[in-house]
Amino acid sequence: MRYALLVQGGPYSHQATHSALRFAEALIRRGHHLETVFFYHDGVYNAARLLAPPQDEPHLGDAWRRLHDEHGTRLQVCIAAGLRRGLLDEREASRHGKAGGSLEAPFELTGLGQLVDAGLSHDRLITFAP
Amino acid sequence: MRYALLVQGGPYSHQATHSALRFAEALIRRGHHLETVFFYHDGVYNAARLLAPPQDEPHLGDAWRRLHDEHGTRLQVCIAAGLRRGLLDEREASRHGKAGGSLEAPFELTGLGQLVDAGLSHDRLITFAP
Amino acid sequence: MILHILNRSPLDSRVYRQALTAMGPDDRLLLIEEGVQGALPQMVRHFEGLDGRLFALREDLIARGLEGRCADGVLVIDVEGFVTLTEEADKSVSWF
Amino acid sequence: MILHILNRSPLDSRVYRQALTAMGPDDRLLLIEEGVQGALPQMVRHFEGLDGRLFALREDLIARGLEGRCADGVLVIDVEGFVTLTEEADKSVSWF
Amino acid sequence: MSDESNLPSGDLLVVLRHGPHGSLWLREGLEAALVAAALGQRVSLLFMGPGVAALAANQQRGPLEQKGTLPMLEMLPLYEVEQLLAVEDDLVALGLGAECLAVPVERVGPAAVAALMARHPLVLNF
Amino acid sequence: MSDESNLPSGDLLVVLRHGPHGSLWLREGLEAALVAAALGQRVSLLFMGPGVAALAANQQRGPLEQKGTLPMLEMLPLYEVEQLLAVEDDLVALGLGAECLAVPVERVGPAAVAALMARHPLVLNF
Repeated sequence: MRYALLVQGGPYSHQATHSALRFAEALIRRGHHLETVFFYHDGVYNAARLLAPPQDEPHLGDAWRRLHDEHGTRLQVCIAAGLRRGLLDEREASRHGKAGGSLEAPFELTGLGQLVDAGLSHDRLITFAP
Repeated sequence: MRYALLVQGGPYSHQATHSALRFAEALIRRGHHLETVFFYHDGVYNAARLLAPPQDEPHLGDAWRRLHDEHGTRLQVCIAAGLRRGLLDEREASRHGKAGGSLEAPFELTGLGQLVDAGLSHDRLITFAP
Repeated sequence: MILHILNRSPLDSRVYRQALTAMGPDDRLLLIEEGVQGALPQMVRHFEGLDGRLFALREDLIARGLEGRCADGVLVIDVEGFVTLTEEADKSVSWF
Repeated sequence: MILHILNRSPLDSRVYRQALTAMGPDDRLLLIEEGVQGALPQMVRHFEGLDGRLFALREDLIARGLEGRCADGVLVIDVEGFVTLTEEADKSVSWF
Repeated sequence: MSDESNLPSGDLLVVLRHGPHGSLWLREGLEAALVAAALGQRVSLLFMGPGVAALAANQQRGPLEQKGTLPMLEMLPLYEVEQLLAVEDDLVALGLGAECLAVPVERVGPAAVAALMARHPLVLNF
Repeated sequence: MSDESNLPSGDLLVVLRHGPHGSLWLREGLEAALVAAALGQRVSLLFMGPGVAALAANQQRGPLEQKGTLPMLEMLPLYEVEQLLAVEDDLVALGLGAECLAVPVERVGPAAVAALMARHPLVLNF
């Protein structure tokens, strides 16, 4: 089946991200496809370029990137939710007169329409929230 | 009296930041001194350099900077809580092999000892949490 | 005397019970943010026994369209009054 | 059939009541994260009437030292079982 | 109160469980509903728990003069989101009679909540 | 259970109300307690609500192999944090008898909570 995940909790602050990643690995092991992860509400903080957890903690940003690299999972970040929380790519940052972005590929800023689309076009949407 | 505020909620996500800023203005109007604001837990996100709220929303980062500029309030961000959430100043970013920081003065990364110190040495510590 | 500050609605949170457990006989409780829902006549029974010690923040009531609808006995204060409560208390404890 | 997913402990949250209200007669409820506290014998009364439809996530029980301590009738599943539940349900709804 | 046979069906049910001003849940939930409606989906809104407070009349600006979510509610009909439902018990708990509401809403009993979940292929909880 | 006259006083009371693994509240609360103790402050810890779950024996690594908070609890005596208290009612609610606890803790009745608040000039709630 084609799965989408909706992640609404920030990394580390709540288990939502850990739970979502664990679920992602399990559904792939069972032969499903994780096509889309949509980050909304505080979930957008998962895309922060500078996450620097202690060595004995999992690097949650790298874990998402690995899903993208190995399984082609799209990592979509709601642009409105990101802007008001300080998550901008290079282009949005310069549009707001700031140097450098706080979010990098493979995370991509996108509209909420992508969430609705994923929810209706994928076989399953599972939400992980704080 | 000498006040300290402890802010534990991220900007916009929860009212904690709005409530803290409203309380800060009121205590200053009443003739008290707001010496320290300590950002912990998701409160550290208040220090994000690139916050870009819509025009009709208050810019919470600027509101904190104004308190610093006009009243000398120290804006202290817990370094451990910040690192694991991607909030690093230029120096910490380069120590982690990354270019550019996500946090700028007058916000300063500092240890939890400063929270304990503020809590015990100021007359009042008021917590605003999500 | 301690000022306890609660920002959760009793409709979906049981944290108010933690705050009540922690209150001494002279302590005060201030409802802010979503917590002001607890000041409504239909909800105030959760805070029985706090006569004269239960406060709600006027600005948060106004923003929610709830001003003038608090139960009898709830003391409505504005943010300056909130500061005064923190002056009068030895310390404050926030419940969330 | 809908899979409902709850991640709050009944000890400090009333959100479990929202989930119960939303459940149809064949719907299932999976307790994860802090929600697994609800699977303990002292807490499971909050979920009366869900015989055979109340699940708890094994990995979250283990992490908390609670494995083997669930009430009779709670179906303990691992994360692969969680995926299976989502396959079997038409959709899922998360309560937080 | 409507009985179950009159309940709407649609593509998306957005459940709003948080009040105005206290957090972004309500605003971000309404944004999702508006975007889905703008894309031509049939959207129903269900207010439950503290979320029914979103419907109160006379809401004002927030602690730092934010405009709140009432203007978004008033925009819903323009996007053809006309199915607004709220759980009767929660309205009663907050003393929100019809005269206290900013927008018209269908009051539903607890049993209708499960029926609404079943009638929409996608449910988003905020 | 101790009666009130035996309760500790100190400089700082840290109240831990969230369980392990579910969020950072417990870890960040414990970090605050350890730092305060390292700075020479007398610290008392009170576990209440779901936070009493932090005391359970046999906790294991988290969903992505994180090590959890039990190692931090075991470090407390090294920092001379020896006043660990937990609300009896909440321990009972989670079925945590003495044989189920990872570290020794003083079980206190609800009335002790207010007394503890009064006996510490600074209270931090997590």
